[in-house]
Amino acid sequence: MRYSGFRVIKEALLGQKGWRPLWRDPEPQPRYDYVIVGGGGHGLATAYYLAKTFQKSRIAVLEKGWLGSGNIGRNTTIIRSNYLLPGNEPFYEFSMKLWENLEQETNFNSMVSQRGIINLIHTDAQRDAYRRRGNAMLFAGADAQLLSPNELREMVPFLNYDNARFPIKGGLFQRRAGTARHDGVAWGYARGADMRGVDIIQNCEVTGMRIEGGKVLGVETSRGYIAAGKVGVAVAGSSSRVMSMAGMRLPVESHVLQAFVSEGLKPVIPGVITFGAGHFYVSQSDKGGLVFGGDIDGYNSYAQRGNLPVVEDVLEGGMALMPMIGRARLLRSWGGIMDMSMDGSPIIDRTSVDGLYFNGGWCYGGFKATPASGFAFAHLLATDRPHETATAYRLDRFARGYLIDEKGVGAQPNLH
Amino acid sequence: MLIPHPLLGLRDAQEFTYLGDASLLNRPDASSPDAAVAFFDYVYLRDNPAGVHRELWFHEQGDRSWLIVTRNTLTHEILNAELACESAVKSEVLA
Amino acid sequence: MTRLTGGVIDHETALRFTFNGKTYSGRKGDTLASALLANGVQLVGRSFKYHRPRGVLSAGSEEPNALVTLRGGAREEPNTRATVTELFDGLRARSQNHVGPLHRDFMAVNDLLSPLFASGFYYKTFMWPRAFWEKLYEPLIRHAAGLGRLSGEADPDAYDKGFLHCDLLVIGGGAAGLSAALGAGRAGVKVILADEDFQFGGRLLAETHQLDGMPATSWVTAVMAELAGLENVRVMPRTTVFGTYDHGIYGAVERVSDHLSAADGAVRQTLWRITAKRSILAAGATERHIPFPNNDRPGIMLAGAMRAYANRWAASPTRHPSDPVIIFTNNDDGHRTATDLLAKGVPVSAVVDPRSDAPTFGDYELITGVVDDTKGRLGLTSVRVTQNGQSRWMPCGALGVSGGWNPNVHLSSHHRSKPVWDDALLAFVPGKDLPNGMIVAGAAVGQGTTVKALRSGVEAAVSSLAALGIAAEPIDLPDADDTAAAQTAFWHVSRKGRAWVDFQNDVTVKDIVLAHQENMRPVEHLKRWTTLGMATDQGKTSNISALAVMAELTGKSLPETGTTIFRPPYTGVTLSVLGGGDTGKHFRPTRYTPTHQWSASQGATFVEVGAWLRAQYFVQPGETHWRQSVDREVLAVRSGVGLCDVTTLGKIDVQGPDAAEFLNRIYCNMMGTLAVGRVRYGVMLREDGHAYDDGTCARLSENHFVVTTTTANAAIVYRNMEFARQCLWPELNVSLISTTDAWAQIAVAGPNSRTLLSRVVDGFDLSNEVFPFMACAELTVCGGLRARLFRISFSGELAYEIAVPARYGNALLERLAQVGADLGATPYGTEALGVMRIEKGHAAGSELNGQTTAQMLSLGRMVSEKKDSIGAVMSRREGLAQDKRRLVGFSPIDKSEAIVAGSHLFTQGETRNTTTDQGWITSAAYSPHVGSSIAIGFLEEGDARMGEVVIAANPLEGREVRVEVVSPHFVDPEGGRLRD
Amino acid sequence: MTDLMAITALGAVAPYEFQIGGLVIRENTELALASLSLGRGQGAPTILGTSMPDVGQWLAGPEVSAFWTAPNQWFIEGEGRAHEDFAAIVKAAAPDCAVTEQTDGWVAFDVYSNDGFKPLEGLLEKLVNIDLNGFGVGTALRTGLHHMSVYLIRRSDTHVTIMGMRTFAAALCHALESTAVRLR
Repeated sequence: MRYSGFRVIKEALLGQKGWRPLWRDPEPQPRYDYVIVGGGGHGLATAYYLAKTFQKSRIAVLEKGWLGSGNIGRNTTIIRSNYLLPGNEPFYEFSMKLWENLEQETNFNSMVSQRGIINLIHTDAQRDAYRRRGNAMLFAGADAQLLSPNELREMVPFLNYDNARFPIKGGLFQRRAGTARHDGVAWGYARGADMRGVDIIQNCEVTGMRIEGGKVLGVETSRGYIAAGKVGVAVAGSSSRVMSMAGMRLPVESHVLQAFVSEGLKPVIPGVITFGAGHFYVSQSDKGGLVFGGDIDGYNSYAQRGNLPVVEDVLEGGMALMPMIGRARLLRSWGGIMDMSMDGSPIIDRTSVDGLYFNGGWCYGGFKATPASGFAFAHLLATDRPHETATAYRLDRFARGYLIDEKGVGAQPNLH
Repeated sequence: MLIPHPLLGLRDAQEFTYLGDASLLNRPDASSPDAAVAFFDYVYLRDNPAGVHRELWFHEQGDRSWLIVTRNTLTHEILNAELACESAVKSEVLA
Repeated sequence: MTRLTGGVIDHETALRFTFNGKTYSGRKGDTLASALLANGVQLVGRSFKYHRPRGVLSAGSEEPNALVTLRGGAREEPNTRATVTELFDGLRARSQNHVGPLHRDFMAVNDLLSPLFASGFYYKTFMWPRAFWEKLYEPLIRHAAGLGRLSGEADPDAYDKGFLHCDLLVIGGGAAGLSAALGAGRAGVKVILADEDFQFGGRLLAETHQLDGMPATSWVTAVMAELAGLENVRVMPRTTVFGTYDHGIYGAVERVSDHLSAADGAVRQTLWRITAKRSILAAGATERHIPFPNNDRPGIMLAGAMRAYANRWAASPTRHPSDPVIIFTNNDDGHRTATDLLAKGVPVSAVVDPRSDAPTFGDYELITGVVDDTKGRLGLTSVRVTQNGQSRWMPCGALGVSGGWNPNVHLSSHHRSKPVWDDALLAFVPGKDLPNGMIVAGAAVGQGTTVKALRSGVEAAVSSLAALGIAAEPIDLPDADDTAAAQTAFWHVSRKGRAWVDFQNDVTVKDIVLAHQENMRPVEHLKRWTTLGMATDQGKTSNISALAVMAELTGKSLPETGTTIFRPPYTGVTLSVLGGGDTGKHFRPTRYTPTHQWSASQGATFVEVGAWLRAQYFVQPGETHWRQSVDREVLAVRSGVGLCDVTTLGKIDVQGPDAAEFLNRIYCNMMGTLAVGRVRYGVMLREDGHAYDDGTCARLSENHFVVTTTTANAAIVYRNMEFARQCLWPELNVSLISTTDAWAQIAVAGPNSRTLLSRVVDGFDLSNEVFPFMACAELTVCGGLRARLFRISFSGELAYEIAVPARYGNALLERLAQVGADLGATPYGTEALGVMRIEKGHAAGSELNGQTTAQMLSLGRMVSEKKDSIGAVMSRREGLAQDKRRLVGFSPIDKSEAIVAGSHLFTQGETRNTTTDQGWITSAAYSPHVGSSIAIGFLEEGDARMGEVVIAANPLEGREVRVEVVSPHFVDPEGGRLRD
Repeated sequence: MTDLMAITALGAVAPYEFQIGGLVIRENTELALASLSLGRGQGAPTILGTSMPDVGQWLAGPEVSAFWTAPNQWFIEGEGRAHEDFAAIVKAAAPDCAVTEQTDGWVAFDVYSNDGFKPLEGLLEKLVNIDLNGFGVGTALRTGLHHMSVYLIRRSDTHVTIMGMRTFAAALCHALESTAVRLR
């Protein structure tokens, strides 16, 4: 079924009787060529591109809960490609280009909205660092703009310019960045994959891996054993748990990141704003809620909930930056579990087990990577070669010393 | 969270700075032939358990003791806390 | 007016307020909602999507409809629930989310188009043409979205935060909470009793039950009086406990002055972090409604709320006193509203109850059937009642609906404990694995009758205290006259037409049917697809009804269909109060250098450097551009002598017999061999082999070193050294303590520095022979002031750093400037410091950014092979050891051009992209010494490319400069000056 | 004696003093401080007649007082001795210990109540997240306050000393004063 405005009008007149399920609920087959573990954004996108772009079939996505229940369903929806390092920037720019065509690609309105992102500059040194980054973005084919204080004031007049502890001296602006409707992304990929024959199996938890002679044969699940030609794991947040079933330890820790939304308000904030001197970033959803977040709580956690100090830290930053939001109310907070990697950058690679592939370590930046991550992982699964924009995301880079450390804080995951 | 400091009793976790897995106590011998592998393991690889986790907290806004806290990462329940220096000395004696 | 008699309001004290510009009168003790109802105002707002007219639904914080914008100007407060807004004299409120007047909202056209706006419709359209999304469709959606509006002005009010510790926190001050607090309070433990309401009593205030033959309010008054007299009990009205956090920590907001006409600068709200050894959740229950067609009109209200308005606030729900009220209920409790209203003289024409065995409790018509349609666009006029297939329209001014009560389990499930279904109660109750130390009591755990609630509160208190090892005496409880209310499962009325489930977000039964049809069946998919439960009320009145409808569609039981996990906050929390109140300059503390006062008097401009405020440059008369000041300061240092406060560098005192060995392991280079009275430059690596800090280390005596860190890393180095001392090498006998703040340290740099210093030291020989480059000493200055002197140089000139106790720093700097006037003594700031270190090729924060190896800084040889040190092993990994980027200098070919930091480096003639990128400019400055712009930066194989011309490209600002690769030492590359 | 003029941590000539309600906040510029650490295997010394207090305690002695700061570490206080070389005096009394000058590392605000502990409690509960039930007379602890690190010493029922890092003095002073003002 193709979605369109015409169809919406037709169904409105016909009492909505014609809408079909977005996806099936198939019973698991005994064997697939490709088993993707994890029905989140990355897993679903991987399955979608495997089927669509790489023309593979006999693909299953196994999801422990309901599809999209992981971090794709609990994030702050920001998309951007404003990275510094050569290992990262081309990949995220590839992702941005996929975002820009996502609705047409999947025939599902994921509400990709390019309203821009501003990273605020508070010191001269920060301006130098952002100039380096902005130029790196341009050289990778992305867009970037250095905003003067006046340009910034014109664009976002409501910031605390005149009584700030850390003066606002400009910003690095990426116009093509913005937000997307997070659930819509998962649903668009899921529906697209399902239409191409991918079996999306919900409530199917992987409980073990069958590995013989260094080769993966299949996965044990809560719904029985499923044999697989290749197994791709995309379960960020639970990577260590799942990969330990294959006897692997990862350069990853799981941490909780809280995010917040305010009650609905008439539009006040145009794009995404990131406070460079505190832990705060914010955008406003199409429904009117201010969507914001800050730093991770900082301790290992699988609990999907955080604590008050970070709530206060985030709002201290928010109020310092834009005191006009003060009389709005916090509506809801939630916590997601992040795969915090040892250099702050992701991993998309084969593993030491033949036929077992790993995608993870996305830290708190996995959402924006969803299309490219899915595409690159599908590429790797289909061709056994890394996608050209993801060649740096090797698992052995830690042992060999080719780190992709954007923040320069070293092997301490909670600092990335 | 509240950290049960072995000397000072329950103290707010905000007084502490978190580091990570207590395996960081076991710094490998740099002179051994497999030092490169051992250090890679030490610096980068983590068990990252969903459950009981022994981890290092620094009482930075307090008595500046490094603590080993045993905490469940699924529930955040804290099972134990001890001074890292005592544990470090102990393991040395045992070794 | 539909004001009744009685209640717990003060009929004698009238309060004037305005709603949508019209002035009304309320009473002290009213909420805005009760005052509006008492004035016959039913229409108070519009729904989110369809802009349907809406009235007050509830009498509490679960309210989805009656959201208003309160106050005006910078104090304007959107989305405020009229049902919990305590009335004060002069209150101003207006309705939200309409275009044109409230009674004639132009956006109501959406209601006519509602078939187009079925759940999820926007995922299926607005995709063509692509460019129209951001330009047309989305702006339209965004414009329509949202409820209230922010004023756009900074919140002018004061906020506070604080921390409370107690043995027992009682959340909720109804029957269960009061008896729990009383039981625990009498036992002498530290108790906090918090309630979101401004009056304690909970539902006791809303009911007519008697306790020991007296009105329940009399008991409440007596209990509150006793609690007020107990030193160990803290009673906190207007305090919402909004979140349960780990280890017995609760977030709470106290609305300190929100209920006052003029706050007079008093704190508006306080954020309390409450640490409780035990807690009792006695948050009561929330009534649910029954979806039926057109169930959303103003005048349709929860039956329990209707009762509360009549009993507590003496307000009738109708517009006119003669308008008849009808009750639609599936349980006995709904009938109580009928009897209570009748007792207050409000006409009740019927109670409609689908139960065949429904009893009657009073003089009203009992209709065994359902309400299945309503009329009255801006306020209810009639309802259709269907009995045995026969329908009739009955005039009706207000309809009370009761579908049963849901325990308020929210705070018990913030740790992701799943509520469990209770078949008898037809509701979810708190599950297992409650937050540690929490007991749930009263209606929140289904013990809803007054007798049970009182008893369960006391039992919870006794159990809580027992867990603390304290025996509590049981307390006498009054007898209550209420009995449990019987009910039968009845979830919604299946009829043609839209039956609202979520009032605010306009989610109807049809939307749930459609979600089911489209396979959005898991409850989280249902919520996300339809936006059910996502409004400001977080589905408090809608979630269970929706689950029931979905359960019916899937043929599963309600608990199988699922529940939702509740997350903080319980109700909306003002962002300002979470921010703590310090929004401006006090957002973070500022550190001042010891010489701030004198510097300010000398025209210093200050700059934020981390937490510090440092002198950036000193503007002298006639200087109109900062470069003039900086150039003058640089030249003054290079030709005379300059003075700069460098206190911000971290200083760590390292003492003990093993101090030398300890520092050998901390620094990548040898430090243990340092002679007493000498200083050495050192680099520290992280364990991953990257350089993270550098500085000097001075040996004051055999067992006493002073480590200097960079400003940015002072705390981190100190922490890491403690880690090494306590965790890695506890066998080493060494102690550490920071002395950063204790000493004011001043750099005295330039060819005249020795002469200048000789004028302040107390007979200390500064000659090159006695006190050469990299010497240090403890001495006295200015007539006996103890000081430390280090002969080190960041500028490349003959230079010293002198440290004195911090309180004397300001005076010492002034003295040096005075006695050095003839030598050209000039204070300089961070800009000149930066220029000179670039001229000298010293790495600073832009180079030591955490991504750098010692090799890149051409300091690779410093990493000693003779010993182990932090990071040594990992620094030898292929990726680090073979990194060919080197820190080099750059000089523009056209000397008039400026090199800009952040430019990327490319080989001439090469295309420019990520793969051809050769490095970048880390730091750049105008060098008055060289007479042109200079820069340093990392370049691939930079050390082998001296003399090559490369491109420093800065397309971000549309600029590129041809630069020559040169040595990074632009001044005195041989280092003769600093050794003379 | 040097002829250089010392200034307070707030950059003033005279110590800060502020009075509101039942509270007086007074900067103590005359308090000398030195840290003392034991080497491995050393026993705690007695300094000028004051023995080293137990974990979390403050102890006043005949000439100096002391409070526990860390395992095997104390701060020794010399009231009215800020202008002496206090570290040298302490070092002389405990030559085997690591002693470090701390007088100018800290700013000390004495907060007094003229109405029992209640007003102090009201102030402290707005500033520090400690259980005041366990903060009896003779207690010393370190905690966070408005993103700063402070020592708190309960010297008597109505007297608490709050010590912060000297360069943060203005921010600490602001926190104390503005909180006290908001108590009203």
